[in-house]
Amino acid sequence: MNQLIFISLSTLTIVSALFMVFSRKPMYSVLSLIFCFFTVAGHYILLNAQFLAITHVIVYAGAIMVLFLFVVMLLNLNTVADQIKTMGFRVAAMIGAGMLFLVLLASLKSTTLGTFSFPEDNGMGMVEHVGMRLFTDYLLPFEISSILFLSAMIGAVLLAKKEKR
Amino acid sequence: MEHTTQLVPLNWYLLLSTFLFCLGVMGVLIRRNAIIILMCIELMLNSVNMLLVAFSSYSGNSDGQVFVFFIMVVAAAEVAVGLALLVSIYRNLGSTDIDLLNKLKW
Amino acid sequence: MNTLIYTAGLGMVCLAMEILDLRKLLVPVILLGLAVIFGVNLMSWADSGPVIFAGLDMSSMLLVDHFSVAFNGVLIVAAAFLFAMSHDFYKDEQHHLSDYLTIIVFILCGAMVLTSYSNLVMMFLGIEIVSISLYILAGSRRHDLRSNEAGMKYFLMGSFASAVLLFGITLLYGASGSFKLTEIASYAATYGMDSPMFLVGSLLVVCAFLFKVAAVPFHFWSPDVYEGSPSLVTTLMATLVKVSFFAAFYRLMSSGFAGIDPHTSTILVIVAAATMIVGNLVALKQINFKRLLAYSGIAHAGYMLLAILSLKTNSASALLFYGATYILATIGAFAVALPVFSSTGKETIDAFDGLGRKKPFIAGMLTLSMLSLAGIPPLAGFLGKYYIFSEAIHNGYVAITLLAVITSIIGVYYYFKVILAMYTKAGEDTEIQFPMLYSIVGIICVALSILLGLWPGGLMGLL
Amino acid sequence: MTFLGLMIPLLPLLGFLVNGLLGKYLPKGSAGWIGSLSVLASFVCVLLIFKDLQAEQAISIDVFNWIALGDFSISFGLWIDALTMIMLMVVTGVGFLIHLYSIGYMHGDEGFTRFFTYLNLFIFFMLLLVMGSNYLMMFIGWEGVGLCSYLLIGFWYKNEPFNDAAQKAFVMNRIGDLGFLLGMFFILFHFGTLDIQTVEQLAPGLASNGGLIMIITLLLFIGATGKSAQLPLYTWLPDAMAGPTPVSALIHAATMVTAGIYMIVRSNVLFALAPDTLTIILWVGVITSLFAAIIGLKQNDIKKVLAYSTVSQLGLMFVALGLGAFSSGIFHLVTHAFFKALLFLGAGSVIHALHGEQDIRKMGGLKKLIPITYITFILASLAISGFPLLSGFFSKDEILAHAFEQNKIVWIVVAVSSFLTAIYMFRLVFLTFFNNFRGSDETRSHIHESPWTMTFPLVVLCILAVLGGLIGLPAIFHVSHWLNTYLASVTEPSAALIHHGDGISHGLEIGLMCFAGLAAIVAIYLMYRKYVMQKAIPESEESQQGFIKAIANKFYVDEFFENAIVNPVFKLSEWFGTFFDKKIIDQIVNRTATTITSGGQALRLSQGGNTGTYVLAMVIGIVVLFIIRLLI
Repeated sequence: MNQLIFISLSTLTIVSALFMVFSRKPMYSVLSLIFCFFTVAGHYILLNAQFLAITHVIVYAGAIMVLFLFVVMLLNLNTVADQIKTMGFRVAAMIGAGMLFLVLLASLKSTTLGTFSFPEDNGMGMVEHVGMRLFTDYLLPFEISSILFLSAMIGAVLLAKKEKR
Repeated sequence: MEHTTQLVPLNWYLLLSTFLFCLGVMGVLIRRNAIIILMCIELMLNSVNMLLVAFSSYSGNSDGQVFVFFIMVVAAAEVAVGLALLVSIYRNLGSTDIDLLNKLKW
Repeated sequence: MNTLIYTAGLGMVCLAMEILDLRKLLVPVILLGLAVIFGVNLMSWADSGPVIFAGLDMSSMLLVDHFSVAFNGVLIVAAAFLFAMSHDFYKDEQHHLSDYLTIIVFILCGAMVLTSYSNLVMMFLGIEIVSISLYILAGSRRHDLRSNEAGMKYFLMGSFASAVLLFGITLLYGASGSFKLTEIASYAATYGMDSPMFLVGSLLVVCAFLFKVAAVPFHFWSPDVYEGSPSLVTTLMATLVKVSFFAAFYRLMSSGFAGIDPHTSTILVIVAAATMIVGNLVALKQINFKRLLAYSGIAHAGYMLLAILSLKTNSASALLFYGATYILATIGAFAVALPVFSSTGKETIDAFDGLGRKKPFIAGMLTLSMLSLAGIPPLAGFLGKYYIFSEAIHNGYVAITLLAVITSIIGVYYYFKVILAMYTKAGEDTEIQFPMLYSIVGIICVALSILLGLWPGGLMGLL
Repeated sequence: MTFLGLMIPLLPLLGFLVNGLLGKYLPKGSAGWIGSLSVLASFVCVLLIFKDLQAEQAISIDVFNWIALGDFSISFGLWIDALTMIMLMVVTGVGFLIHLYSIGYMHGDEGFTRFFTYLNLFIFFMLLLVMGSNYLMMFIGWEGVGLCSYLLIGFWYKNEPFNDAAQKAFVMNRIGDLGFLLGMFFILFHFGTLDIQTVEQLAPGLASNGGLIMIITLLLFIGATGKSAQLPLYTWLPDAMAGPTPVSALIHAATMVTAGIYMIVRSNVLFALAPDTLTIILWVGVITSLFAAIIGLKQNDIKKVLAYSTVSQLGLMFVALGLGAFSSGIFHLVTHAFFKALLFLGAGSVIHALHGEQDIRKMGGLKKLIPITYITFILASLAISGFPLLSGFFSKDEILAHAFEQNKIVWIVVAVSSFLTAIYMFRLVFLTFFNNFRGSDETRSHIHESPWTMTFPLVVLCILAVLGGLIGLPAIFHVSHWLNTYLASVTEPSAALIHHGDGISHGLEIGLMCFAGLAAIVAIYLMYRKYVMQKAIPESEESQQGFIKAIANKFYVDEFFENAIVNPVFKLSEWFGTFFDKKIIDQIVNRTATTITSGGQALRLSQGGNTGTYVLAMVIGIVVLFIIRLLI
């Protein structure tokens, strides 16, 4: 049962990802990536990471992808199809990425991880538990990430704000 | 009861993530539109996230899940900065094609 | 720990000053703040207690040890030089001054995280704070397409490298079940060589670091980004950021991977060799000064990789010494180059033509900085090289050290190109404006280069 | 005495700092005097030390402990012993005279202050080189003099790109430096110290490790060939003549180029332990001395002749070292510094008088117009040619005697090259000073003797060039050889290691001396016939035929001489000069340089500016690293 769910969900993930990568229209890419992210959220639920799944949907599908969509619309990229690279380069790129995949597989193939059942809901993925971890053990990185946000915020404003002249 | 059907090898997640990661790599390589490249990088990050969660559930250790939050934080910041850069380039160049960005070379 | 908190606080102060419209005071206040932070940092040298943050023990996240304190000290000094130069560099961009300076302060925060992390989460956050802020700064000349291009290229490749880094971290986590360096190290010591996930993960993380420090074949971003970025940002990337990444790399290898296994060492030897060769050879043909220093930075990364290879002996102080001398020489060079660029409007080597006649003193500073980069005794750069090379030989890396000696001899040629341009060519009669702060920074850097070259005592063997 | 020792290098440094930093604010022209007086003061310090220091004594000044790393430490130290004293006297003494001369020579040049700044810096580094107590200190000086040398060669370059010649000089010196640096590394890791005295003491203990010592000495010798312009790294020296003439005198004749010889004598025990290296040194020296002498025969630029002559004489010094006669090498170094500096300064005086003309075909008849220059120049030429009883006669004879004793073939070749020395020197002298002036009348009317600041050094150097031989009178004069005795404390440890013959008998020695003196006189006479009596002028290559015809109807002896010896030799000279020198050596060096730079260029083009390509390179890089990892 779980295997079936996993396989069907994964198929959806892979297909939508493929569509995202190969679609010539930016708009389609964005939409298929959003779909892809939803399937990833499905995986999270399967893996008992409920809070993460919700956050994922909110942050990725809700915020990040909307931002993408917004930019695509703003820059009017939805009307024109993308230029593609030369044939030679695309072949080289596919070989390169394919090689990477093969090499990673070859290196990882002897991994002995075994199988596992999706665990009983032990509350690990619930907001209480994750929140506790985040505000005790991970308090410092949590605070430090605010620096990152501040910096990114200043930067985004600095870069994208229209100059008053 | 359904013990046998519940088994999903962790290797499958490893395989799926590796595949998605390499797909993202390929996307970065073959696309010319900076937005799509950015999206492909997001795909790579998501494949990583998924693997982290899988490892986390597998070992019953929630560190992996917490890390995913930090990755999300960083991804959001990255996207904000990236899109801001993109807009500023679009204003100057009228395009988001990265192959047109080759003034700096040699 | 306090060092980091105070630095972050300094960033907040900068933002507050923007609101209060106190831009004029910004640079002095930051310099003052850095002086305080330097003092705080010094005090934590003797303090080896656990890191307490908000009443919680954060030692598994951040570890303040001699290594981090020493590197933080160097980084704070480097940052102080950069801020001093920023006063004149951003003269025409007053309305954005506080933005730029705040971001640089945050980069310093990120760099401090990188020198003292004890958890991969912190390492990742440190890298991203530094990188994302740099993407912004690289592209900060919004109306200059070259700056845009630099920002975009750096951003795309940097994010790609971050993804690789994350994949590596994930596999490390999958193998060892933890993000803590200590646990990873004990895992590595027990099973490291037999676990494919661990091996793949560590190699991916190493690749990501090689990208960040601009080692061949992951160096391609650096010349383009260095050239296109505003010159002060180039200085920042070439000095503070590069050294902090090396510190992080060293920390990861020494306390995360429990030393260096023979496979990784072979790979690093190959990469270091390629880096030295490519960096030095390509630099021979450069005409743009910033690009030249980018390749010089690549070559120096090759030498610094030797320190990472030499983990068996305690090569941290060699790395520290080398990093410090490299920072001093590079900032010294840029302190001369920045005003020359803005006066002549050129960023090529021939911008320096005739500087030896027009401004002998300034030209002398650049000459000494170049000689230090080239590794000519008795300047500090020579001792740095000597120190790292001797560590490498003690670790048995004879062939690569010989290659390093040979390439560094080749490298002298392009540094001399700059010197000869100043002394043996007559340039145009453009008046070179040389603001006071630049000369002060230059003088201090060059004086320290000479002092460290003659009396290395304090810094050598510190760790 | 420690204080005086410290002042020796510090005074020129002070001069450099004053001129370099305050030059703008000082009255015009004072830079020359500041520069000269600082070197003079340094010379006085040297003399004061010399007065008190016994030959076998040495002063060791550890300024401070420089590098302390693990087991070994390197001190920032100076070392003054007999050998250092000799070098110090040459460097500061001749250096002062050349500084003084430059005041007149560079008068009115826009870079007057800059010139003296560089010159003082050069003296400082040269002093560090000879006083350094360890190889690292020597290396500092070594690099420093190199830097000053480039700055001074390029002194008059304006907007021309720094051309092939300078690049060549640079590349050749880099190869040399690489040798030195690697040699130093090997010393450090096998002796555990860089202190020269310690290494010299430890070396015999490591004698069983002959291969290692041979590698070290060979690497050091490569360093020496670069600095001292020996085959195959010599062609930069003639090109370095582009610099102002006092520079050629100071750097490219008297001091810097002898650094290689100094370095080998300094480490004489090390070299004595590697007989194979000594043999290599011997033959490199022999070939270089002959080769450069032959090329010198056909040069028409007054400074180029002197440059090739310098190369040849340096070769002779290496012959002495190769024979294990270290003090003879130093003896010739000293006398050579006197007469070659004098020759260059004289040439400078000629060039000064002719407003920059350097082509000897356009000179002639200058002896009455610039008499002081003429007299000093001719005495220097006699000295270098080995005219009896002048300084060069004794120093050369000593080397010849050693050669005769050990290897007759070497003796023959060296004798031939010293015969050729007399030939090209007197070809130069007669073409320059005799007969009638061949330049334009306008130039002639402006010819005048140089000011006293220029002639005074000429006279002093001339006295030294004539009497310099007194420091090394051979035993047949029934006096002790002062220099040998003085240097004994330095060379003694190695003397035991080298097998010397029993020495040659006094009769034979007198015979050899007479032979050499006679050869010089014959050469001078031959040149006198050709260039003064027959008024021959070297023509450009096309009219060579006519030139041969013009002298065909002279004495049979002449004809024979011309056709059988002079023409072939001159042809050979031309061939060496154009073909070997320019085609082979330069080509090899330039090829190496271009191969390296074109490698750089090719790699540079891989940086095409396309982000996609960069990322692809990264991906491939990761893949390759993984494959390496999987395979090993």
